[in-house]
Amino acid sequence: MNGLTFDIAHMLAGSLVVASFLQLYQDRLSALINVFAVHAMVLALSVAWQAYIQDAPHLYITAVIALAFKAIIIPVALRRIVVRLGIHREIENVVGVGLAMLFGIGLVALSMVVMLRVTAEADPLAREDLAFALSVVLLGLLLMVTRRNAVSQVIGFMSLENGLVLAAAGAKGMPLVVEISVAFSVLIAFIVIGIFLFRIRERFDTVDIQAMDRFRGERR
Amino acid sequence: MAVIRDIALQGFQMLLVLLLAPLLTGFVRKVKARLLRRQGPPLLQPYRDLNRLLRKEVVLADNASWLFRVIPYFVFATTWIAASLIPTFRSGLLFSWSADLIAIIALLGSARFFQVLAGLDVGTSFGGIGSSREVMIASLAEPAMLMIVFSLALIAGSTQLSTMSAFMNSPEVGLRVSLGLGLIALTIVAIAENARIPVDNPATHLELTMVHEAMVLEYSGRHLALIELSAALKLLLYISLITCLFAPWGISSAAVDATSLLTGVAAYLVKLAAGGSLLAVFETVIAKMRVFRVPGFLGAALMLALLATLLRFVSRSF
Amino acid sequence: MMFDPLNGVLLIPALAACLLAVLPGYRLTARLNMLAAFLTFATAVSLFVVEPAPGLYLLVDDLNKVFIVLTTFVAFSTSVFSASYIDHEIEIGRLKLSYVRFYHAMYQVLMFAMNLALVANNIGLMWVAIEIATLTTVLMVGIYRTHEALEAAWKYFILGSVGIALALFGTILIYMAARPAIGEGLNAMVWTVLIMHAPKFDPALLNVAFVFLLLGYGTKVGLAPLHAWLPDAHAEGPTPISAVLSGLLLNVALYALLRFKMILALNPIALAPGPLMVTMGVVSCVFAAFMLYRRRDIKRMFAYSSIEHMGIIVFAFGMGGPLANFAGLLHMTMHSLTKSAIFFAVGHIAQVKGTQKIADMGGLTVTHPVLGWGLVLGVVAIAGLPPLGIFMSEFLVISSTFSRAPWLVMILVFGILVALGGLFMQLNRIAFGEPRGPAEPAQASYVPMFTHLAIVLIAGIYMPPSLVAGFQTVAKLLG
Amino acid sequence: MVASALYCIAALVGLATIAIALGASARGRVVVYGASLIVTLILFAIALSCLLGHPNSPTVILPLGLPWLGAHFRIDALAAFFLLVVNLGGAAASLFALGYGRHEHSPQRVLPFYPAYLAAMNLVVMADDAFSFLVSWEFMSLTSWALVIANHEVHENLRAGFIYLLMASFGTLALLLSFGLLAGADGNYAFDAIRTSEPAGVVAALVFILAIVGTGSKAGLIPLHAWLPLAHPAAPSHVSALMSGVMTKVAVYGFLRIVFDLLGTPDWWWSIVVLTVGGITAAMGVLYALMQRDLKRVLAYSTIENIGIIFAALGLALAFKTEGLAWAAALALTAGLFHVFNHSLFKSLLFFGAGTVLNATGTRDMEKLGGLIHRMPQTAVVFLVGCVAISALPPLNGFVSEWLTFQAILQSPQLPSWGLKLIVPAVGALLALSAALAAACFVRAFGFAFLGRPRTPEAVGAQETDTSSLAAMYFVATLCLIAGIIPGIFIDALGPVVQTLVGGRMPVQTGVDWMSIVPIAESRSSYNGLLVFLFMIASGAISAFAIHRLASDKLRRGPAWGCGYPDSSTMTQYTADSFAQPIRRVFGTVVFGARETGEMPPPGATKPARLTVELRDLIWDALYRPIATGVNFAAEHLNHLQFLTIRNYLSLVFAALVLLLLVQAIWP
Repeated sequence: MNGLTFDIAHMLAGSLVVASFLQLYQDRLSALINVFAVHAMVLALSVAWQAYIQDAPHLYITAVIALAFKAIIIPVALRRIVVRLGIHREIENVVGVGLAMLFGIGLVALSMVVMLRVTAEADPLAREDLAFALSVVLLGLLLMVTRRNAVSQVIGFMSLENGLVLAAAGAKGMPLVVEISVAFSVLIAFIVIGIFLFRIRERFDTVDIQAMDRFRGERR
Repeated sequence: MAVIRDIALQGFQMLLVLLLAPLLTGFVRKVKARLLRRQGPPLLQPYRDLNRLLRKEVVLADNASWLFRVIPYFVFATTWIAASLIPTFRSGLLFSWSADLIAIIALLGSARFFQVLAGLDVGTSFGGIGSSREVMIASLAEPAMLMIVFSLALIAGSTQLSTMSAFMNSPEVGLRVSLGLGLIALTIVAIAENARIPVDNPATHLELTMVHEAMVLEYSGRHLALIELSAALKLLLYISLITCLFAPWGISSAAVDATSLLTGVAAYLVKLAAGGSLLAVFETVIAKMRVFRVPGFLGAALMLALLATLLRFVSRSF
Repeated sequence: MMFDPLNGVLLIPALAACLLAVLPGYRLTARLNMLAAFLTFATAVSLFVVEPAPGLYLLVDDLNKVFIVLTTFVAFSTSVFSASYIDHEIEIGRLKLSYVRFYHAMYQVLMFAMNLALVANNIGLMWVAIEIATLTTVLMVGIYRTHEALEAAWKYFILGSVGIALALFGTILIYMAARPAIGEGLNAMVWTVLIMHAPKFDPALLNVAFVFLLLGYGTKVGLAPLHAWLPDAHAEGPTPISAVLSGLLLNVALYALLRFKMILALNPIALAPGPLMVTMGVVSCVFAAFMLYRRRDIKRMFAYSSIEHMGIIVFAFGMGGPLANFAGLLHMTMHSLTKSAIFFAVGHIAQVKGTQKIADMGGLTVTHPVLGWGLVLGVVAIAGLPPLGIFMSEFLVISSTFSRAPWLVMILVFGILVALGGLFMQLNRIAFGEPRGPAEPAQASYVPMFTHLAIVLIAGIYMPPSLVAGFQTVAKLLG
Repeated sequence: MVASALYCIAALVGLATIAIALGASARGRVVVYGASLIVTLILFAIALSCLLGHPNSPTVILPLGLPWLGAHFRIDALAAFFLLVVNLGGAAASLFALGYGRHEHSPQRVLPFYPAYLAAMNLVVMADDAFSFLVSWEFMSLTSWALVIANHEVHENLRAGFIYLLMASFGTLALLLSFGLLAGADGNYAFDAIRTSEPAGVVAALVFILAIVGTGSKAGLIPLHAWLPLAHPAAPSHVSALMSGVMTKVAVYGFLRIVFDLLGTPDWWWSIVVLTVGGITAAMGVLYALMQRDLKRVLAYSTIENIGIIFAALGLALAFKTEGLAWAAALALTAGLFHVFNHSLFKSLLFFGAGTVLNATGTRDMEKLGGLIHRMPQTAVVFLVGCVAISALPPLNGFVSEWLTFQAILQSPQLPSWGLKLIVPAVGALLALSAALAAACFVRAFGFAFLGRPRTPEAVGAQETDTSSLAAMYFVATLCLIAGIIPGIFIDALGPVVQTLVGGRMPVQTGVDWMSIVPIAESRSSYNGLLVFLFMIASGAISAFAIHRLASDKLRRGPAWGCGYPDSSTMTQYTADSFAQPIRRVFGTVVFGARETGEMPPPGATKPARLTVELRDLIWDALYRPIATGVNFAAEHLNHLQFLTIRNYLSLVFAALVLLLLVQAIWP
């Protein structure tokens, strides 16, 4: 494992975290979808690079799935949904962008400290991967918490899933069957999201969570 | 032979008690009249009253139940038994161990219980006012009485009247604080129980002040006679109780020959006379209290009795 | 031979699901659903007879044998109940036939997923099974397509999948911890192998992994801070699903957590998971107890009661020790039987009274005696009063742990008492007093409800020795 | 012996299930109550033979209950005595219910639970391991809860049932904790295993506190009594007789079993706790009773008073046992147990009487009764016997147990510790006060229910009740009389029980001539119930005969003297409240914060004067109301957590995750 390959893997994982930060920054929905597409592409690259380093052919399949579905099909489908729902120009953000970014930095620091301290004697690449994966997961969760629109929450959830795929890829030797099933279940999740988005849209004629909050249980 | 003698003595005690009771009441009225510089009714007037009442016809209220007619006999029976159990001229009689001091107080309690019921039976407001006041007084007098019994029993080591009076007669009783407190408390309770002046006026029929009289307002004829007799018996009982406990001279538990019995009876008569006249003096000196001052008066008795029990260890702790 | 019982337990629901997805019409699919559930139950029982050796992907041992039988039995009785319930729902028009088209198929998929989770030897496979179970229940919760149902389903989906994502991260961390000791590849994911090498794992990584697993699967178990989805999912979903959710899915998630607790228990240096689970258990018990008082919806109230009982069970496992663990396992079985019986009763009550609002229903023991007294017996059981089974498990939990942690047990006992107060205050409004709401007799299937309550009653007095032996061996294993 | 008892209990449980089937039919009532009467009589016989014959029969272990332990059942002397009390009360209640049950308006809610309730009480007394003890204990509370809410249309009954079950579960959980400590971590729950492992200092103290809280809440000791006056009147009368007369005694049995039997050597301060709680409960209980207008609530509060007396006697026994004075402890314990027996008798009798009055007039409020002695003569006689017995008046049994308690109090100088020397007389004063007030209370109860003139049309229309109820009442009344007249037999029967608990017993009484009882020594004190009774009868008869023969026996009816008012309406009579007014003024202002505000109309105005009396239950305001408001406050505030948005819930999960990660990061 000479220095160069390590540096490239490190650079790719780092850029994934930067992509998550970019997502936090976007407040317009269409821009958010584009950044998510970038996010998925970087993930596909880093998984492919991991495949190359660990010369584990099955990771290539995961990279291809990630690229095909998450980088292309899902953003396009989301864009079409957003256009049909006519909310592509909507600006919505619950917490100020600055505060969200600060909080994001804190989260990354926390995951660095926790992960590096915990995986002391594992090999450096795996430690790096896990630390970055955890920060992507936490940033994805932060995105979900700070957004009011159902579609942006879905995007937050998908970027959280990307973090997991990165972690799974980083764990050398994780059997293929798990990779596939993970990807597969993510996709089913997306299908369910699609169905729900349409049902919510049809019933609430808006995707804003606030409208839905009025119908919390036992409210009336 | 000894058994017949014991039965005879016990019988004599019961008769003595029965006969002396009206005399005592008459004597107290006589002394009070004399103190007020009045002639007063003759000594034997109570006997004539009883005789008159016994022969008169009983007028029953429409609402009176069978209980109303049974109660006088029950009250008389219990008071008579209680009075005959207290040693007067001689202690240690045949049936004296059948009931100790606590049982005697309880017998008086059941007599009062049924007298209150009689008050309530007819359903007039007089019976109600008398019973409710009697119950209030009893609810303080009885615990005071029991506390007096406790203090004396803790000192004498027994609740059997014969042993207690024997102990009081013996030298080792000594002068004790708790005995003094017990005496004062016992006199207060005696006055309250017998409805004497500060608590209730036996001579008046004024509704607002009546306690004992209000309960028995509806009685007439032979029932009233029995009630009057048991009231007199109760007064005698309390005086003989005070004297047997606090002035036990002349009461001997083994005396069998005629002379010692006679001295016993004579001593007892002197004590009764002294008690009666002290009571008469006390009644003329003091005025009747308002009804709701009585709880304070009896509360003092209860506190004194409780103090007597607690201080029992101070004078001679063993 | 191909068709050994272990594969059967998975194959039958899978095949049934595919079959039912295709068949139209309601009556036929309902009966088929019942038949499939019964067959799975039969194969599950046969697991007791022939116990197959643990394979790379599937495993049967003392712990999950009992739970498979329990899951399939409750699934079968729920299918019987759901046949008459959904039929009635369609009759009164709350559910259109088009909504119900995939209901039975999804029901069988849910059964498949839960059985797979129970028998999975591979921790990744177990995660996938629970993920599928979550997704199917999300769809079923949203079946009524009312505003509240959709909001509840969306909330359940978001919270559920975030939880499952955290659980996946925990699983990956377990794999990372196991890799240096066992080597790469499939072996590092196989539970039986993990158990053998547990002492050699890196303890710090195990602790972080358990944190993620506890938060992940804890969301599915419905522990206090993560419980938000449970009351709404129960209240808005169809009642058979609430019964399955409360009765089975919570147990399956907790079962998964126990599997990982076994690994940590064997590793001496690893920070014992006890204090974490104990605090979350006590917090959820006391929190859910207080939430019972202001509930206006009957199903939401019993959902909170499930959270309370899950708190007690997690507390029992957190405290550890053979007696407390045995009590925890017993409590899981008893709670799932009692809670599903209560939901059967609640389902019929909601249908008969036409509403789920407690304010609009009353005097049930007068208008519908059998249903009313069934609910009373259910509430008495869930409140932990003898002679029903939950009293024995609560007795063991409290008395065995009191000398070790007096203050914590005092708080737990306070929570149980507050919960009992809340339950009976609501029961007084529902079952006794002046009858309110419609009173025409209900045509309902009482059989499943009263069979469950009968089992709980018998278990409260007499426990079959084989079941007890199984639980005791596992209790020692749980540490 | 134990096996046959278990068969009877199984029969009772079977009867309960049958009763569910034939609930509503009239035949059901006769079958259920008749069968439970027979079974309770058999159990009574078994208990008697156990008590008098060979008390320590072998333990029977059934494969039920905890799987590795099984359910242990044993009848030792203590269990035999309480089995006797339970089944005597049960038989009397079943006999009474045969007639009384006819008026029950929803029998299908009472019949199934009644035999189960009896079975549960028997099981509690026979249980010999912690688990079966607690299962039967809580099952007893459960079945009695079901009976309390039998007529659930009345909202107060539902509220009473709710409070009752809450307090009962609180008591059971306290007992559960105490058994948890007794059994230790490895969980050997069998009583004989517990007896061998002596818990030390702090653990024993905690077990004692939990035991007195657990059993006290079921018996009705003062701070934990609030449910009793609500629940007992709400149940049908034969059930409230069982609850007051018998269930509170099972609670006393629980206390005895844990503190005297399982805990071994008591500490010195335990007896002070029991004595003070007992004394205060006695005094407060009867003061509450005096303030009530509802006949059954008066009886419920007087149960609290008698429980106070019993616990005072037990506290005394505990004090003597700590100092090793076995004979004095035996005297105190015999007094306590004899009062347990007596109270179960006359309290059941009084509740039967109250039940018949309720049936005849349809109301329990003393303000609406009166004059029933003319319309229900036999019930009046029997109720009078009950009132005299409970007021501890000589010929009957109430007095004997009170007399024995006072004799035990008088042994206090033997106690070396100064604290006890002073507390025991003070508790004696409280007991004396409560005895006097009890007499006042039951004079009031009998006087305003049966005597005077009927205040309402219902009271005028009352009729005598049926024969089987009367038979039950006569049976219990005669038992009260017998126990009062020849107490020696009962005291000797208690010998083995006292021997097992305090290691000493009272001198044998049957030997003493003339059947009188001598607790310690001839010279100290003795009491002869028979002779006192005979003297009363004799002197009463002689005086009556003499007066009728010698003086006059003429009698005439006339109007009562009402100061000459022509038509005195029944309103002029005293009422229960006005009767208690003096005592309320003396004690009430302190104990209940009693306030009387009378407002007179201005001169010339015709509106009536109005006297309002407001009493506050200080214990309810100080202890129960704050807890209720606290729980409501917490429920109200936590309720907001149900209505958060999805985002807030997500941030909850997020916060939990971040917190735990921080802990991981900081910690080792």
